[in-house]
Amino acid sequence: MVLEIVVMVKQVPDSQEVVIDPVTMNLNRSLTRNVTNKADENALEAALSIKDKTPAKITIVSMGPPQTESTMIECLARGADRAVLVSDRAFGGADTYPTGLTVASAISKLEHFDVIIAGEESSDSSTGHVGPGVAEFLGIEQITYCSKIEYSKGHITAERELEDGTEVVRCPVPVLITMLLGSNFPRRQSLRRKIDATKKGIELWNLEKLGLQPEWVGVRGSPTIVRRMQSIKERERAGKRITIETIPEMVKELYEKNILKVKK
Amino acid sequence: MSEFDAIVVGAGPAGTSAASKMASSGLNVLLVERGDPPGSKSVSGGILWGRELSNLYPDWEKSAPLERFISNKVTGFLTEDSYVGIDFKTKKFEREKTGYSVLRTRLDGWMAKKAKEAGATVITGITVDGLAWEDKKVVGIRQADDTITSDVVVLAEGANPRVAIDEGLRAPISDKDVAIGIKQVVKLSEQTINERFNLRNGAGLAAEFSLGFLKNGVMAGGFLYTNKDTISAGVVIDIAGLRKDNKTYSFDIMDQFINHPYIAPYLENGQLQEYSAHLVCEGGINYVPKLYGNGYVIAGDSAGLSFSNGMVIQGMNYAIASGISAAKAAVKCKEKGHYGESDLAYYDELMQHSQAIEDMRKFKGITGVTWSPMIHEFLPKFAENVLHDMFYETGEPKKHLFEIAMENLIGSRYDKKKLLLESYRMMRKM
Amino acid sequence: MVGLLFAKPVDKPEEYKNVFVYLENGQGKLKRVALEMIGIGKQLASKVNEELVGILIGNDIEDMAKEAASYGCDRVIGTQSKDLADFRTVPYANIVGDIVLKEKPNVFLIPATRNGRDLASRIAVKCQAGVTADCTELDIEADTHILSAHRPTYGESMLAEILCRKHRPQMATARAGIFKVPDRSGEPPKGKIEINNVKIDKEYLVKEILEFRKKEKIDLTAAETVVSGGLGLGGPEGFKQIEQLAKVLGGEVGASRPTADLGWISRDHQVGQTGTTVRPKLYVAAGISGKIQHIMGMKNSETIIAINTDPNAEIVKYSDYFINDDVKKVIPALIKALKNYKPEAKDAAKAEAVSK
Amino acid sequence: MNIEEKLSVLNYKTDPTYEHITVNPSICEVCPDNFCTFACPASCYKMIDGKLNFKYEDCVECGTCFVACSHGSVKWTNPKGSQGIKYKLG
Repeated sequence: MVLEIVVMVKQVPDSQEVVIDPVTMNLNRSLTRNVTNKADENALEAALSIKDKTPAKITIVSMGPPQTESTMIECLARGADRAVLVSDRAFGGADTYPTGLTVASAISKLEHFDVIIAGEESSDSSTGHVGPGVAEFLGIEQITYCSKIEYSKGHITAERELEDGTEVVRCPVPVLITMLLGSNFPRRQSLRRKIDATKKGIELWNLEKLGLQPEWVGVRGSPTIVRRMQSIKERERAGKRITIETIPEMVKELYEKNILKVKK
Repeated sequence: MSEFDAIVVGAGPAGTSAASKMASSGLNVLLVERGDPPGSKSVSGGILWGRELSNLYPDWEKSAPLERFISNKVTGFLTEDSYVGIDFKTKKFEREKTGYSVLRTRLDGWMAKKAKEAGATVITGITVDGLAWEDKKVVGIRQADDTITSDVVVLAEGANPRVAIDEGLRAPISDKDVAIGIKQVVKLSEQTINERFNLRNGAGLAAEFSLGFLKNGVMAGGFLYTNKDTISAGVVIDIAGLRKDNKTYSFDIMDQFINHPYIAPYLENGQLQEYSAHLVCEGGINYVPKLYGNGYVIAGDSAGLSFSNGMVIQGMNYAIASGISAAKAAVKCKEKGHYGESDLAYYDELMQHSQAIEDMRKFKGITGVTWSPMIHEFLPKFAENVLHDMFYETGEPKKHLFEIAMENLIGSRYDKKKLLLESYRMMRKM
Repeated sequence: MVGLLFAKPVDKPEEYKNVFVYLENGQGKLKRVALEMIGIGKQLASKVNEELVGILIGNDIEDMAKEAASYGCDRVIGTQSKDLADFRTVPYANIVGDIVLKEKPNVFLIPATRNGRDLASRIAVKCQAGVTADCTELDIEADTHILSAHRPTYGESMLAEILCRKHRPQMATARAGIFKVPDRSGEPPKGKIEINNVKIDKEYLVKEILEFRKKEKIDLTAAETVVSGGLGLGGPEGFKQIEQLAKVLGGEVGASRPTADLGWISRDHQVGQTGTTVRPKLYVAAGISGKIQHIMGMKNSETIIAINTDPNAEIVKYSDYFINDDVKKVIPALIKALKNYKPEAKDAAKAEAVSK
Repeated sequence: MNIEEKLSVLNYKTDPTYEHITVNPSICEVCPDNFCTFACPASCYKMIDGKLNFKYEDCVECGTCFVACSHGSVKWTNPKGSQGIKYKLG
């Protein structure tokens, strides 16, 4: 029997290219290109390294607009076996709740799954809520913020990185894992695989295929709404010019303002 | 049976043109580009002369991501304190609109999309490791442990053609063949650019300078191209001169150029968006390798197809032309069902009669002029001195221009006879 | 399978009352962030004249419950079992979910820590309610009792105000280190403490915690002074100077992202959007140009000194003091000035008074 | 703006598993000119305490060093996949 692994991926604006227009304070989308969410690449790599040792099949599931295909073909070129893109106008504008619902619904439509792996969070919205949401919808345990995972005999052993330490956890499948950004180095794409994937294309599933109600998903199914956006007002700072010669004066000022304290 | 009729390595202007032309002629084409998306590894000096492109896409001016059409051409000399230049503007440029400033990530992306629409399989983000050979014939490409086969491989890798060099299809690059190109793209508002350069309605400026302020035989040219809401400013540095000096940093020349008293005001308060560098083919016709062989052709910068006489610089249009010619040859081979060396010689035949090779042949030896102390040292200083003496009010009796020129010539440390010869040579070659 | 429940608006939002907070604990102690939740929770509850209720799960939790009450919880609902000593998602989520469904709070806050985030959206799904992640500002409208949750977005340059009008409870995860820890009341706590001893069904205990390795690492968030280096240092050797200065100032060493990318220094020193967010009393940015990613991680520092050769560098706008010179020259001069500083008599007296 | 600061505006996808350019230290040790340090537009080659220090992470993939080094020390390949410099304008 092969281990069925699902990897959740998302296409996001390249975080290194996110340019904020200094005048409008909005995202300058003309300069921002879409890439695979980095932590999701780590999730796929974690899946592939399980597949290196254990017979496994990896299915990529993503929710997003049709151009997400390029991300999914990339995943296939790295070694995934199947790619399902859940795409429908009705899914647009979803917050984390309906996103989790939609992805979980797609996963539940697959014949079988043992392990679901996602990135810790997406770089564009940084909530980290979709993975656990999916686990809840599917009623399975989860191990979040993993730096390392291993599969053996129906169990995942993982290292979770918490604020104050590392937790070593063992859990039987089915389980959902979220991998930390940078927890591994994603393997390269194979030209051969990429040609095959490009020719074959990916599977597109829409709302009807999932059998969800339109008012459950997308913006209509989202409990939270954005009331307004405002630019974060910066405190004006003096930017007082100091030269090598006037450094002692600055130091004196720092002590006088009690920013530095005299040690006794 | 090969998997593809043709594989193109590199999705720049040459590669995408070749792929598009072959695919639209019914060939099964694979285009492989290491940058993802296409153009993310590309750098260009800036001006696309688009006549060649209209052979491929007649309506290219409507859909290609163009920045500004060139209405204003400047050629000038910069010395430490001065600027002397020819500033040419004509409404004719505005009516004809053949030259456009472009940014390559946008242009290459558009051209790759066009190739895909024509039916080519476009793969990005993968580096081709080398060629696959069988009986001294190129039968495809290698990547990791895989071989992908094709009847012909079009090598369009750009100015640093790793596959062509590693496979021995062209000589490694020497100081004479290339120059170091460095560019900074600076963000300013469209309005500010219009005001600073006196431009309207999408018009743009292309300016090239000889950097006469450099010392110790270091030679470089500078350029300014206006884009929609950015300015591309850069330098092209002669490697031989830099090597001889061995004290000047290439990136400092870039800095000196943009901080020159007559360049800096154009860029003032601009925000640096990108710093980039790229080799610029300068070798002329001598640097062009054998363009074809058994199962392969070489196109664009990989084949050294570029031209500069100091006032006119061309590269992307040659690349497009060579890509189209390579495609034509491949299509002919497909019809014959044979892709041998003698069949692909048709590409060479097309190229030998192309504007690219004819220009390059005609201007053979031009680099001796463009990279001469005459252009980079003597002329800038001479022009500065003559104009200074002419315009400067000393309170003494006025002199004829000829008198001033002769005084400055005599005052200079150059051999007069040699200068005369040099000027003659320059006129002839330019 | 819980089932694919959609987010369901509630019919009578007025039935949902009080502010609930999740009291995160670890190794048998209330975490500081739990107190921060009490602080902001109390603030919201008082504004609408409602109670603040803490949810506490663990083993042997009585002392923690008392502590929570002493910091201001009007009520603490505790659940304990030896099987709950370690955080485990499914049993924790089930217990918290049951409490929330039964108690019908209007607002429920969970810290945006790793375990908090692990839990939050599972509770939201159980309650068919929304959750706003990683909030840095929270307020409540006195008349409508609608929670106004603010969270940074677009590389932290924008603040989004997010509401959840129709679903209850209104859930949010709140960022650690932002909200104030309230004062502890001197007298015995007035808050009501309920502790339920429960037995956890084995089927919910599939996840085993095999080991916990406590981290001995630098803690940039707690440092009063951070001295960070950027590409302007010119190479990994530049961090030696940064270390020296940090030592003189009694602070920690930070770094910009590119220096960590280049391996000049380890990743745990990285300050910025993708690294650690710091807000020390004094931040020194040496040779850092100030890309937005970095600015986001340090701009709330009390005082910022920037050292840079470029007078137009972005960091200048964010600096209180700007030293326009080479880091290699500035740092030794700064160290010398710090070592040479002799407070004048009255300053010394003032400093003493302050430290008392 | 110094060169380090200019480079800091660039988007790199550094490949920690593959150095696309390598130098031969035994050649560089006896190099009479260190021309690479002057030629490289990204200042990837630096003399530090009399020794050549090369870092591939800042490389903008122009190929200059391959031409500049006349002693055969520089081995130049393309980065694998789309790793390395990622221009947003070009």
